[in-house]
Amino acid sequence: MTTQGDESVAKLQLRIPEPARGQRPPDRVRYISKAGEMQKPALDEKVERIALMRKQLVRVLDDDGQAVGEWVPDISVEEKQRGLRNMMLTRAFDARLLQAHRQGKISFYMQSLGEEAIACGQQRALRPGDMHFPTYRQQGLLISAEYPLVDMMNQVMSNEFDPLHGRQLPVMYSSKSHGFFSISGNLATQYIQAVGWAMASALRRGTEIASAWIGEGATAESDFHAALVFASTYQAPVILNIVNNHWAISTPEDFARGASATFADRGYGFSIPALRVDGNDYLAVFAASQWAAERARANLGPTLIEWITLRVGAHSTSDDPSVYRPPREAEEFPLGDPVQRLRQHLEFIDEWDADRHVALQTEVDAQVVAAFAEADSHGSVKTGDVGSAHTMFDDVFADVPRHLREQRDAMGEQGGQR
Amino acid sequence: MTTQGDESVAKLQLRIPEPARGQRPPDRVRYISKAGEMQKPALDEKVERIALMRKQLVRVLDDDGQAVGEWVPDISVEEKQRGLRNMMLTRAFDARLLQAHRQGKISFYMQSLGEEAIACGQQRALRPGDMHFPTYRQQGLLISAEYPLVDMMNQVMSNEFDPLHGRQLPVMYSSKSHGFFSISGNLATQYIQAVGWAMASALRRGTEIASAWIGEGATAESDFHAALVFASTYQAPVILNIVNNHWAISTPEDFARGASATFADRGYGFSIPALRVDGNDYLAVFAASQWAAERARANLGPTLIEWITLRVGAHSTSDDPSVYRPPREAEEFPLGDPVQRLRQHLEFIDEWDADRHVALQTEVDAQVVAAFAEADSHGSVKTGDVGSAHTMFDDVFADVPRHLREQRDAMGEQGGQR
Amino acid sequence: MTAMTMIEAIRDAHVIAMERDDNVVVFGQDVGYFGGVFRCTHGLQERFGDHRCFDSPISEAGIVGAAVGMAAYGLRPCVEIQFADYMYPAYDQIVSEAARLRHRSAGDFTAPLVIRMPTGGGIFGGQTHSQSPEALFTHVAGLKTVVVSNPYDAKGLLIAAIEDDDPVIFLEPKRVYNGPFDGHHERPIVPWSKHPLGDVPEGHYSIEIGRARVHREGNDLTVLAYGTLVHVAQAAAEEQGIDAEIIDLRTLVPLDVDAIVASVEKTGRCLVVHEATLTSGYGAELSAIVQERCLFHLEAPTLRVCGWDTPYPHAHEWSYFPGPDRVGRAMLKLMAT
Amino acid sequence: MTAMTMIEAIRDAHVIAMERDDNVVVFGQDVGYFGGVFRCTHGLQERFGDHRCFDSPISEAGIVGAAVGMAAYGLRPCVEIQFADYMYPAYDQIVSEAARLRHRSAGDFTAPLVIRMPTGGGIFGGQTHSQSPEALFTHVAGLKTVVVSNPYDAKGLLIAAIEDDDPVIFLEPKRVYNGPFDGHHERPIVPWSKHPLGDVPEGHYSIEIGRARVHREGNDLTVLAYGTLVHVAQAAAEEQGIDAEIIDLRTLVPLDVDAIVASVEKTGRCLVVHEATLTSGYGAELSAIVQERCLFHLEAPTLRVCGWDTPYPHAHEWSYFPGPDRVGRAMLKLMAT
Ligand SMILES: Cc1ncc(C[n+]2csc(CCOP(=O)(O)OP(=O)(O)O)c2C)c(N)n1
Ligand SMILES: Cc1ncc(C[n+]2csc(CCOP(=O)(O)OP(=O)(O)O)c2C)c(N)n1
Ligand SMILES: [Mg+2]
Ligand SMILES: [Mg+2]
Repeated sequence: MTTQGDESVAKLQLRIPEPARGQRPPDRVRYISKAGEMQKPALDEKVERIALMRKQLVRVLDDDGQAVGEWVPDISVEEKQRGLRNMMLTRAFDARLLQAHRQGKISFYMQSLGEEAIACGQQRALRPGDMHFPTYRQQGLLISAEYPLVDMMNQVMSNEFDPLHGRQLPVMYSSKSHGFFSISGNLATQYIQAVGWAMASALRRGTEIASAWIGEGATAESDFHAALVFASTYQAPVILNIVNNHWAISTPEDFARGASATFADRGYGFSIPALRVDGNDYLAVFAASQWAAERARANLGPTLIEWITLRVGAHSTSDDPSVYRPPREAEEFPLGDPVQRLRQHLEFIDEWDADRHVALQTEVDAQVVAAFAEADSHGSVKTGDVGSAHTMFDDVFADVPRHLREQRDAMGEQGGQR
Repeated sequence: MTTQGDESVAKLQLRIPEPARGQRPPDRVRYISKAGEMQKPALDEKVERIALMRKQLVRVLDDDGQAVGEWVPDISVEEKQRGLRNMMLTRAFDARLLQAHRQGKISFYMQSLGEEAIACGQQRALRPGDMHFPTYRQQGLLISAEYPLVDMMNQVMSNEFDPLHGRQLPVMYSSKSHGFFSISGNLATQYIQAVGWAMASALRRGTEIASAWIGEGATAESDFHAALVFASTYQAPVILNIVNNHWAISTPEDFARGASATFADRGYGFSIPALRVDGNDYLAVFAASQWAAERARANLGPTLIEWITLRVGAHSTSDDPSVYRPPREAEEFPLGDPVQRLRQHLEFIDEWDADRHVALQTEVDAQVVAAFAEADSHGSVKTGDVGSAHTMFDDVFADVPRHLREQRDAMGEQGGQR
Repeated sequence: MTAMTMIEAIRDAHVIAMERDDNVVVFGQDVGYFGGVFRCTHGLQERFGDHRCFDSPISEAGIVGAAVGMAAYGLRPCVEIQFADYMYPAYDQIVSEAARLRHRSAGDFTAPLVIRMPTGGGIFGGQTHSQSPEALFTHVAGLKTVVVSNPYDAKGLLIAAIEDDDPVIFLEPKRVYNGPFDGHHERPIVPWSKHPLGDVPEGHYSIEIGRARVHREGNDLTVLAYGTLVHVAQAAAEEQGIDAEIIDLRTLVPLDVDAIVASVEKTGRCLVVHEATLTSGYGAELSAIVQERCLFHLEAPTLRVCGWDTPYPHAHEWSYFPGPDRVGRAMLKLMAT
Repeated sequence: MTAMTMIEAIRDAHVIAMERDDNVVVFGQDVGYFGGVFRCTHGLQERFGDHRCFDSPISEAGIVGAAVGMAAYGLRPCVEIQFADYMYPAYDQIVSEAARLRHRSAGDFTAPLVIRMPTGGGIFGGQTHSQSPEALFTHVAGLKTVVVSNPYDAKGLLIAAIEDDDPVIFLEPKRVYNGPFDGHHERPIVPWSKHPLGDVPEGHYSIEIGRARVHREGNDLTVLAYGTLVHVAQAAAEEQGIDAEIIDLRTLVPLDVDAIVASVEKTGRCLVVHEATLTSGYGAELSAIVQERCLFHLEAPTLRVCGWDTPYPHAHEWSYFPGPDRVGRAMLKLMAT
């Protein structure tokens, strides 16, 4: 087909979002409200009124670490200290496993550095029995639910004690008892599944709610749309989390967001109330999660939350961000670091100090080191310390059918290996 | 999993949209503006300002048939009369083929009764070289483009002269030369393809734009999302039409729309300017289509248009709406009938009268009858008058590969048939 | 016993499964208020309420994705894809999620769900209302795939599928919904009421998934068939006067290999028939298995009579469909070798 | 001639195709600014500008759907799916649209596009970075399916695929990106620079789609292989001292039946190998064809050595992968029959 046409009109061209290097880190976050500036709507507030706040940002902690405004959550000092501990434990956990990867002990890893407040905070704001449908960057959910670190590490090492029998890529955990749905390697599939789980709870007149997790890049996937359609149509009791850490491997958020102002806007296309929340502000995370959970439990339907944060590290151990990342991005990120900000708050209210912080750091490090020592003693896929290869034939079906029994026999005792 | 929980909270339940019978036809259309009430934004108006009109309805023709307001299109009387003729021709075409189905001459048919203004009006507002990606209910596009009726009928009859060699279900036309993309039986797939075609035009610095068509029910499909993501991200020169005829076979629009106020809202989730337009008002259709086309040609990106109309007939000849349709729906539909309204307007401006209308009706009927007589003379799939079965092996690939040549030979001369 | 069409048998299976287990929920496009475009779920919403049977938006990905989440919660969803030709948008949720959930979570989460879909041509549906995609499921570890050919099996197998703890793809050849179609499209439709397999027991019964059924005993050759082709093969055998043993596989995965081997070892000749396109169809797997397990019993190459490697053409569907003449000619060729 | 890895050969094919035809556009996840997670499109955006090579949102359906529209406009899109395991969301656009457009429009619209995707295991990628879904494409009428095993073929076949007027699925076994991997994962990687097929001509050349390549001549038995398994079969033959004729099919559809028949009639024994799961894999089609066309030349049943019918397990991938020992044992078994 030729492109000849009326010469009076301009030739067309596309907008190809500018590559990462073109973007100044400080401008990364659009529309930053002051702490306490955004009001807290009633649970049953009309979506159109909530929409008027679509460019505001839920923030509780100000620059001095003071908690201000209507969103200040009503939680104890102990709860806050627990949140600090969970975040530091998650960070220490990630650090140890990254080291293990450098040591060649594991095949792959993905950290959540800089995003810890979101998973850790929401886990504490929900209830036992609720179900999270996470991505690979919500290890904070499991850690805050006190899932044994050593079990997580055994999974990452794919050793004999891996609860998943070495079947899954490292970090693809699963724990129904801890409200953590099996992670899929296929992006976005869990988003509509979470809506289905929430629908089931409502179909059976239950009380549990579901929480769906997705990265901002994966919102471009089709299942994100299916989830919003079903959540909006059936008014399912679900929290729709979008973790906007500004990166999808090498592509900036612009590719998934397009021309819209925010990812929260997606919710308004379906009249689903949507909040933008400072994801590095633990108290804001807790408060917003609680608000969304209460709406769901009160049969007021789904809530979408865009969490603003930054993927401080590489996408995974297979990624080299130096090729595409602007320099000093983390340093200049306007929302700071979640651990530091909660610590500052606790110090501001005189419930924390440098000594206690060092002590806690030592404690969580020791806990991680101990857990790793135990996991490491079982070896890893790298040292060939894996369970029997025959287990791969289990759980394909509830019972092992004849053709899989034949294949298991054909594999032979030693399990092949070549 | 048990559904025991804190008894202090209410048991959950879902909103299952009420079935059709529960809905009073007159309430079918939400937010009806008066003719001329809604202002016409500048082509480059900020999307957020256009969004303020999201509950208004672009309407030009008032109850007396007078064209009022900023959206009155600048078109000649002849152009209006041509629009009337195209709509009446489309309606006569549908009527004749429905009759042919009752006569057992064709296997299947889908009419566009009540929706003629949308396809007929937009086709005239766009340019040769532009490409429409239609659904099965936009025959008005082909007819307005003066594609030969007899070729359409040959396709519907799947006879020897069917340009598609009897391969496709009736009404699944294709005509590149008439700006009409091959219709797929799979809903929504064409929506992202239209965006891709528009991207191609821009990638090659062309001037043609694409127009994507979808029914309101099919907006629930995943490809609708892919289309909006790509259109928003790359700012492709495309018109995104949603034909809201209030029905998806037996399900009312609520199932696809969910809790959102309008389908136009979907666009705002992506900051794509979106209009709600009276789809039974030919002048409004022309004006809104022209506005969207000018935006696209001026490199201002995509426009979404929700066309409000009513599927007056059955979904298809396989459907029995009496089971699910509220009585008197068409009679009580608040936006009336597109043919009657344009006729009334032409009469209001003294460019039309009863005699001319009867004459035109006679003319289009005669044209349809003549075309049908010719097509019918070639027989149909029902009379076994089809081309050679061997043609099924052509066009699977550009050249017929060896395995298909072998299968064609194996089929034998008579082409099997049993 | 009651004479039922396959549609009535499927509806009855739903009723019985829903009565026995509150966790069984049914949804899909037009299945609730309307009762399904083929009426297979007619009356369920009225009888069980809109929290047990309801309509869904037009999103196959959403239907299956939501069903996977519901199954993970503890329900047993039985969903309908309006036509098998429209399952592709759900393919990722079927292959990457439903089929793998138990394995990847080591049994922590499971997906006991049934995905029903009408398959096959013969209703002038053209290329998007005629497909038989079974081979796209049999290649996927973790899925059970059932294809039914008659009302008796349809009811027993659907109940078994709903009660099964694994995801089951349940394929319903639409051409046998109302009668045992033998490929003679030019003849009047024979209703199920005139066929022994149209006699369906009342109440609960189930048929084991993984067991084939000898549809017709014979000694000349073995026909491996399922769905509509079972009846086509029978007509072909009778018309050609060939003493064919016709095996209705009923379940493709897991496959009843013993039934196949026993028959082929007896007859020494094997014909594989299906409506889906030939290349990489399930018939290839059957042919491969037969020669792997019975090569030295074979007196002739195993032949495949299948749909051609083209889209299903609207006007020429009877030239595409492997009817009794094509199947019969293959039988004669086999006997001549 | 230049020594190239398969990645460099693929990149070079892109450059040559883009230089010769402005209608060739390249896009996909991370392929533009970054150059692809496997670096196969590295440097293209810099060289040809962001209107010829660009990044896309994470939507496989969108990537292929947009490519179909672009192809209908007249472009020749060559898109990358980051891992074959992630093609499922695009499956509807591939099967229902790209594959059928020419046929359903009687040639009025066509879809000349290439969909590249890395396949296969061996990099500890677990079940979602290891799949070989070729059989899900070979069953679909209207698609050409290519699987490459070395840099020389990769460049010539990718250029041919981009120049082809039909949609081509282009599968790249990631384990041979950097060397002719023979399954001995415990040994150091042999680079392509040490292998004759790593010698790649500069400039434009193309290899006919539909032609197999005799990778190794022999008389004892025939191995039908493609991708990584070509090198595994060679290692197995050498280790077992078996004079195997190894045929690298290169194209699965259309298939080079003559090359297969000629070899099997010569050797009388046939082994089919692939990494994908056994049941309904492409090996079933190959086994069926061999017995249909060569039954009376066969001295033993055609054997299949394939991935097991399970998801690809992360820790046990070397027990899943059909390595030289398993392939070698099958060769010995064939010779013993
Ligand atoms: C269906 C699918 N397509 C592509 C990929 C490859 N992939 C893995 S992670 C990723 C980027 C996701 O970015 P985002 O959603 O923002 O999450 P983040 O990594 O930032 O947490 C991609 C493209 C995949 N896993 N699944
Ligand atoms: C992928 C897919 N799913 C389901 C169908 C079956 N189907 C055909 S038309 C239709 C209803 C479409 O309704 P809508 O989009 O509102 O268009 P309308 O018929 O009202 O013009 C359905 C469900 C299909 N053709 N394709
Ligand atoms: Mg991200
Ligand atoms: Mg509609």
